[in-house]
Amino acid sequence: MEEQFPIKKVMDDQGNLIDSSYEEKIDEELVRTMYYNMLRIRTFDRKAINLQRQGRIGTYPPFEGQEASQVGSALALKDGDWMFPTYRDHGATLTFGADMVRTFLYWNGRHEGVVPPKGKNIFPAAVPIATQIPHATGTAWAEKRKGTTNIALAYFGDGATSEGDFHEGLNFASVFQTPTVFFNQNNGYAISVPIEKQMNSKTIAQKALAYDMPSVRIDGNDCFSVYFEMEKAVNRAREGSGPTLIEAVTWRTGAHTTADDPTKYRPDGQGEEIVHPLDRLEMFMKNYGHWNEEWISETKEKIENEVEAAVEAMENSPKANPADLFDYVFEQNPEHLEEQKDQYLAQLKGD
Amino acid sequence: MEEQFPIKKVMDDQGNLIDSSYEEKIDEELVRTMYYNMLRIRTFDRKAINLQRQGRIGTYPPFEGQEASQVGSALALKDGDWMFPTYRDHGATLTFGADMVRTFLYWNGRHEGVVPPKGKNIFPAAVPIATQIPHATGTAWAEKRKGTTNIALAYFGDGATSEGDFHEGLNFASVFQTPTVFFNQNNGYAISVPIEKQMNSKTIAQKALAYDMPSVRIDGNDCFSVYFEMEKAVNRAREGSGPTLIEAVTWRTGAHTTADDPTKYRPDGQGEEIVHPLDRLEMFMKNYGHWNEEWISETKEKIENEVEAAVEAMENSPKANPADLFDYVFEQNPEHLEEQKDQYLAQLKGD
Amino acid sequence: MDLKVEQKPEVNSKTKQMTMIQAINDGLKTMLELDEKTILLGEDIGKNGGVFRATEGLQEVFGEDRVVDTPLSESGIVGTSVGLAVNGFKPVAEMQFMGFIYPAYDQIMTHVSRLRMKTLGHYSAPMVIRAPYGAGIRAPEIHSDSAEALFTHMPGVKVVCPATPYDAKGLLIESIEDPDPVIFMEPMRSYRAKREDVPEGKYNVEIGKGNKVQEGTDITLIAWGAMVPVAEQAAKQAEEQGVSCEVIDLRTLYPLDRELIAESVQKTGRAVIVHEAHGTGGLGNDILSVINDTSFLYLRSPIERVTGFDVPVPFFSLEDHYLPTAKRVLESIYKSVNF
Amino acid sequence: MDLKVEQKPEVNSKTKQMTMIQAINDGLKTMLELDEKTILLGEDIGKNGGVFRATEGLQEVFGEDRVVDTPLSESGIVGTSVGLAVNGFKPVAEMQFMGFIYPAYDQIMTHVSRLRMKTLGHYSAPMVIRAPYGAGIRAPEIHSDSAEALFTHMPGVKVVCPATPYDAKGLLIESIEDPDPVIFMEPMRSYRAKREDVPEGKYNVEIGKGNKVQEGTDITLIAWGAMVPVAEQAAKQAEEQGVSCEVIDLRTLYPLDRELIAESVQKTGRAVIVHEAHGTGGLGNDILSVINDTSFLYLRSPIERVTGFDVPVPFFSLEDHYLPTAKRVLESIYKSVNF
Ligand SMILES: Cc1ncc(C[n+]2csc(CCOP(=O)(O)OP(=O)(O)O)c2C)c(N)n1
Ligand SMILES: Cc1ncc(C[n+]2csc(CCOP(=O)(O)OP(=O)(O)O)c2C)c(N)n1
Ligand SMILES: [Mg+2]
Ligand SMILES: [Mg+2]
Repeated sequence: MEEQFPIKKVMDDQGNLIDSSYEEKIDEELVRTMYYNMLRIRTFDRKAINLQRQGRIGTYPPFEGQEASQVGSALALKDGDWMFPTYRDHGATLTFGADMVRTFLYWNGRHEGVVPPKGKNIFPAAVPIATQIPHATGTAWAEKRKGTTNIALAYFGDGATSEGDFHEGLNFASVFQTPTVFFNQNNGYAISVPIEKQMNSKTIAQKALAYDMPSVRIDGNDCFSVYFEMEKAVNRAREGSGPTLIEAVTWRTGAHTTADDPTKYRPDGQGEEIVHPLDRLEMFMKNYGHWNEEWISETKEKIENEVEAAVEAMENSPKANPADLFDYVFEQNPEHLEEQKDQYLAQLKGD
Repeated sequence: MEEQFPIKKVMDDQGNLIDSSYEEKIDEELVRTMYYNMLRIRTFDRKAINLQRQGRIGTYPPFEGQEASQVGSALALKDGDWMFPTYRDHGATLTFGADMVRTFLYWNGRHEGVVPPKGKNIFPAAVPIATQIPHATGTAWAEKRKGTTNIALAYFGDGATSEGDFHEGLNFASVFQTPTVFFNQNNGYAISVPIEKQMNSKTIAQKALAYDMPSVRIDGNDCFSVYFEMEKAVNRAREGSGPTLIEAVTWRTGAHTTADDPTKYRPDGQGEEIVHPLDRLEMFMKNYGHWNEEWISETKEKIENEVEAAVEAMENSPKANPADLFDYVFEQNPEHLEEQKDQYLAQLKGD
Repeated sequence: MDLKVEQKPEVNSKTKQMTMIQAINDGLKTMLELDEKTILLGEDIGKNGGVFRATEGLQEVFGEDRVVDTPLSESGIVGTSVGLAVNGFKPVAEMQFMGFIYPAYDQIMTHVSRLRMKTLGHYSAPMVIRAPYGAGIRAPEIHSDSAEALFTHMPGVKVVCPATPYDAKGLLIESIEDPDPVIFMEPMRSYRAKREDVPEGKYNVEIGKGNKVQEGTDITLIAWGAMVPVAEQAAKQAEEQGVSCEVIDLRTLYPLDRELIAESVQKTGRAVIVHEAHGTGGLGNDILSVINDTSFLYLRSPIERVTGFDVPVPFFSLEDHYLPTAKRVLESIYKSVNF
Repeated sequence: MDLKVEQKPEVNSKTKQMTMIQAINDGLKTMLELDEKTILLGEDIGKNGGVFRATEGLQEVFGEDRVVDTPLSESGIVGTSVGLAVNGFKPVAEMQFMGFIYPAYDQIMTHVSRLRMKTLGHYSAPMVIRAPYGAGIRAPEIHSDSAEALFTHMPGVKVVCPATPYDAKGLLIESIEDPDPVIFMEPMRSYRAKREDVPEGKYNVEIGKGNKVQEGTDITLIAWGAMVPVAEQAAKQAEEQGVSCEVIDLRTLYPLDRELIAESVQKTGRAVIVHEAHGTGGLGNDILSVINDTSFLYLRSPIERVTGFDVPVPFFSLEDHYLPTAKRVLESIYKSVNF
C-alpha cells in the first residue's frame, strides 16, 4: 500500500524544487504569504507556550512542526468556506482569519475565544476526537443543497482515524458526494501512542479506499505540496466532484500539550532529522531569490508587535461574565434555569 | 476496485465446478453435511415464518437465500471457536450446534433462547447493529493471550459496515492481529436501503484495505466457495496470521422481517435471476453423482420430524419465570432490587 | 396563529380522525410543506416510509433530497445534522428505535446540546430527534428502552413526549419550530392505540406545558406517553372506590411544568408518579424533587412512584412484568391515601 | 481477608503516605500482581503511564501485554473488553476523561450492563471502567463532566466514587474483584489534594457502603468524590454558628447505601445533598427519593440540593461559578434549619 501512496513533494528538504514546472506557479506573493503566515503562527505558538509556563493561560497544545500543513491548507480556502479545526489547529484558523486575541482567550478558558469574526465560518475547535468530521460532512452537504460552491475542511490527527466518527463521517461524505476535504495531519503520535500502535496500515491515505474516495499522501512539511494538493481537492469539491482525503505527513516538534513530557514515550533523537517547515521555506526562498532581509525583518517586527498587542488585549479584556453560564444554554431560558441564574447572581452580588 | 475483488466461485450457477481441482476436495461426506444443514435450516426458517403468521412466535427475520453463506461458514469452525451472530444468523448458529428448541424460544421473546449448549461458544444474537464486531475481536484477542488456537467469527450485514463499531472492531483486530474472521453477508439491503445508498464503494471486501487486512469477495450462494475460503481464513487465524474480512455476496429472498414488505422498496423482479443456494447444491449433487433419492427423502423426513418436535417442545416449555427479571441483573442482587422482586412476586401471587 | 395548550382547535377548523402515527406523519408533512429548510433523515424513512410508516408517502411528495434514506449510522446522522443545522437547515432525524440512539449519544451530548452555550449563541444546532420508545409491542431486546432520563440530564436539549394524536402533531410542529434541539419521544404502544380528531394544517402545542387530563381532589397521578392511559385506568378504578384522582399528562419532560405539578399536589396533598423507565435515576425522582421544593408543607404522605423495575427491559416474554400496570398504580394510590 | 469499611487496616499492617493517584496506581499494581487475568487497557496508559500517571511504571513491570496502549477508540476499548471479560480476563479500562466515555455509551448500555441478565447468567462481562471526572482543574471543555447519573440509571452496572486515597485503593481492588461491571469514577480534583496513610498490599472497601465522615445532630450533608471536602468545609463553618452537621461520603453511587442515609436523616430530620453534576436528572434526586421513601415522617424541612447548575460544564474561566461551593452549601444549611 505504501507504494500506492507515495509522499508527494514539491520541494525537497533543502528547499529545491523537485518539479521545476512549479517555479512559475510559485510567485513572490504566494511565497511571502506563506512565509508571513507560517512565521506568524509560529510566533503565536511559542508565545502561547511561554504564557502557559507563566500561568497566564491554561494548558496549551503546541503545533510547532505542523506550520506548513496548517498554513498551506488554510490558504487554499476562500471566504464562505468552512473550517472544522481541532484544538491543535489554531495555526490554520489564524491563517483563515480567526482573531488572535480571541484565540488567546480560548486558551484562557474563555467562551469568547470560539466566536469567529463576522463572515468567517470557523467552528469551535473539536475537543472530543473525530466528532468534527461528520460536522464537516453535514455542512458541506448543506452548502451543496443550497447550490453554493463553498466547501468544508475538516482537520484531524492520526489518532482520530481510530474513532467511529471518522468512518461514519467519511462514509456519509462519499455516499452524498459532499464537497468536503478531510485533511489529516499525521504527526506520528496521538499523545504518546505512535502510529504503529494506532493502526496496522502504513498510511492513512489508503483508508479512503474503503469509500472509493480519492486520496493523496503528501509531505506535510512542504508548504507548497500542501497548498497545491489542497487546491486540487478544493477545486474538485467546488466542482461537485465530491470529497477527498489528504494525509499530510508531518511532525509535532514539541509536547502534546504543555502538560505532556514527550521524552517519556519518544525514542531519543526521533524526529531530529526532520527539517522544519519554516527552515525549509527559508532555504527555498534563498535558493530561488525570494529572500529579502529587509522584508523579513519588517515582517518579524510586525508579527511580534501583533502578538504582543494580542496578549495585552487578552489580558486586558474584561473578566468572564458569570451570566454567560446561563444565557446561552437555550435561546430562551426555561423558568427553572432563570431562577438558578437569578439566585446565583444575587448571591454573587451579596459577596 | 471491483476488479481487484472478483467474486470467487467454486461452482457456477448450474452446479458445475469451475475449478476441477476441487472435485477431490468435495467428498460425499462434505456434500451431505452441506446439504443436510442447508435443508435443515431452511426448514427451520420456513417453519418460523409460519409460526409467526399464526401468532405463535414474535416478529421473525428470515434468512432464506443465505443458507450457503451461513452453513458454509459455520462448518469451518470447530468446538472451542466462537460465534458472534446477528438476529439473522440462526442458520449459522444451528449449524454450529445451537439448540433448535431454544432458537424457537428466542423468537418467542425468551431469554432461555440465547443460552447455548454446554461447550458451544455462541454469543447472543446482536441486535444493535455492528456492536458484536468488537466483541469478536476481544474474544479472539483473549484466545490469543491464552495461547489457544481458537478463533472468533463475527457475522454482520452490509448495513453494519456503516457503523463506527465495524471500523473500530476491525482496526483493533488488525492492530493486535487477533484470530478473528469478519464474515459479511452482503445481501444487498439493510432493511429497505440498497447497498448503493449505504456506501459509495462497490465492494465491502475493499474496506479491509483501510486496515492492511486480507480480504476476499466470494459468491455467498456457493456453499463450497464459502466453505473453502472460510477454511483459509480460519487457518490463517489459527496459525497466528491475524484477521480476515470475507464478503459473501448473497441475497435475502424474503422480507427483512415478518413485519416488512419488500415490495415497497425492491424493484419488480429484482433478484429473480439468482439461483438459490440449495437448488445450486442440488444441481451440483446431480451433476457429480451425489444425488441419492433415498438419502434425500430420509434426510427430509428426519429434519421435518426434528423441526416439528422442536416446535412442540418450544410450545410445551414452561412459561417465562417473572423472577428471571430480577435474578440475573447482578451476580447478587443489591437490597433495593431484592425488595422490588419480593414485592412484585408477592403481588403476582396475590392475583 | 399558535394554538396553545388549553385551546383546542377552533370549531370551524377542519379536523380528521387520526391515530398518533398518522398525526406524526401529518405533522411532518405540514412542516415539509411550510418550510423548505425542513429535511428528514433516517434509516428506511424514504422509500420504505419508515418501519412504523411515520414517513409514509413523504419521499414521493418531497423528493429524495428532503426525505433522505441515510446509511445505518446514528452518529453519522446526528453528526451530519449538526452541520446541516448550523447552516440553516432544520433536520428532523429519526432514530429507528430509541434503543438505537446510544451510538449517537456522544454527538448529542458533546455538540448538539452544547453548541449554543459553547459559542455564546454564535452557533446552534436546532434539530428534532424523533425516537419511538417503550415496551409492550413484543419487539426484540433494546427496541423497548425508555431513555428520557439520559436526555433530561443534558442541559441544552428539550425532551418532549406526547400521549395523544392531537398533542403528537402539535408538539412535533412546535419542536420543529423550536430554536433549540428537541428529543421527540414517541410511545410506540400508542401509535395505533386510538384515533381522535386532529386539525388539518398547522397548529402548535406549547413545549413546557403539561395537560391536566382529569380533575380530582384526593391524589395527583403524573404520567406521560404510554403511561397516561395506564394512569387513567387506575384513576377510573380508584374513583369507583371513592378516591378522586387528578391526572396530569406531562407532555414535556424537559423543562418540567413545575407550576402545574405544584398546583395540583398542593391541592391533593398526595402524588403517584408513573413511568416506564427504571425507577432509579428515572425522571420520577426529578418530579419528586419539584414537589419537595415547591409543596413540602402540603404533603400528606410520601410520594409514590410506580416505574419500570431496576432491571434491563427484558425480552418480550417478560415485558408485561416489567411495565407498570394500572394494578400497581392502584396499589400505590391506596398506599398513599391510607398512609 | 477483607477489611470492611469501618475497620481501618490493622495497626501492624504497613502503611505508606499516598495521594489518591498514587493509591490508585498502587491498587492497580496490587491486582496485576495477584491476578494474572487482570489487564489494563486504555489510551496512553502504557509507555506514558497515563495522562494523570495513574498507570505510571506498570507497563515496565507487567509488560505490553497486560498494560495495553490501545488505539484512540473508546467503543473499541469497551467492546473488545466485553470479549476479553467473557473469556475470563478482567479488563480494567481507562477512559482518559469521563467526558470521553460517551462514544462507548452504546457498548456499556446495550452489552456490558445487560449481558448477564440477557443470558440468564450464562455470560457476563465484569470489567472496571475507570474514569477521571469533574471540574476544577482548568481542563478544556468536555474533560470536566460528572456523568454518574448516566450510569446509575443503567441496571447491571455498579458505580463507585472514592473521596480519599484509602478508599480509592480499597474500592478499586474491590471493583476489580467484583463479579459485575463497575464504573469507577475518580475525582481529578482530589488526585493530589491530600496524602494519607494507605496500607500496602491488598485490602478491600466494600461496595454499597457509605461512610459517615462526621457525626452531627442537626442536619445531614450527603456528598461524594470531590464534593466531600466541600461539604466538610461547610460543616465546619456551620459548626461555628452552632449547627451540628453529620457528613456522609456515599462512596458508592449504585447501589445506594439507603440504610446509612435513612438512619442519619431520621436522626437529624434535615438534609443537604451536594453534587457536582447538573441538578436536574442528578443523583441528588435519587437520594431525595430514598429519603422520601424511608424517612418522610422525620423530615423537618424540605430537602436541599446544592448541585452544578443546569448548564453544560463551562470552559474553565467559568468553572468556579459552575461548581458547588462551601458557601452555597452553607446557605442551604441555613435555609434548611431556619425553615
Ligand atoms: C473521544 C476522545 N478521547 C480521548 C481524548 C483525549 N485526547 C486528546 S488529544 C488525544 C490524541 C489525539 O491524537 P491525534 O488525533 O493524532 O491528534 P494530535 O493530538 O496528534 O494532533 C487524546 C487521546 C479526546 N480528546 N477525545
Ligand atoms: C444500531 C442500530 N440501528 C438500527 C437498527 C434497526 N435495524 C435492524 S436490522 C437493520 C438493517 C441491518 O442491515 P444489514 O446490516 O445489511 O443486515 P441484514 O438485516 O440485511 O441481515 C436496521 C437498520 C438496529 N438494530 N441497530
Ligand atoms: Mg497525532
Ligand atoms: Mg443486509
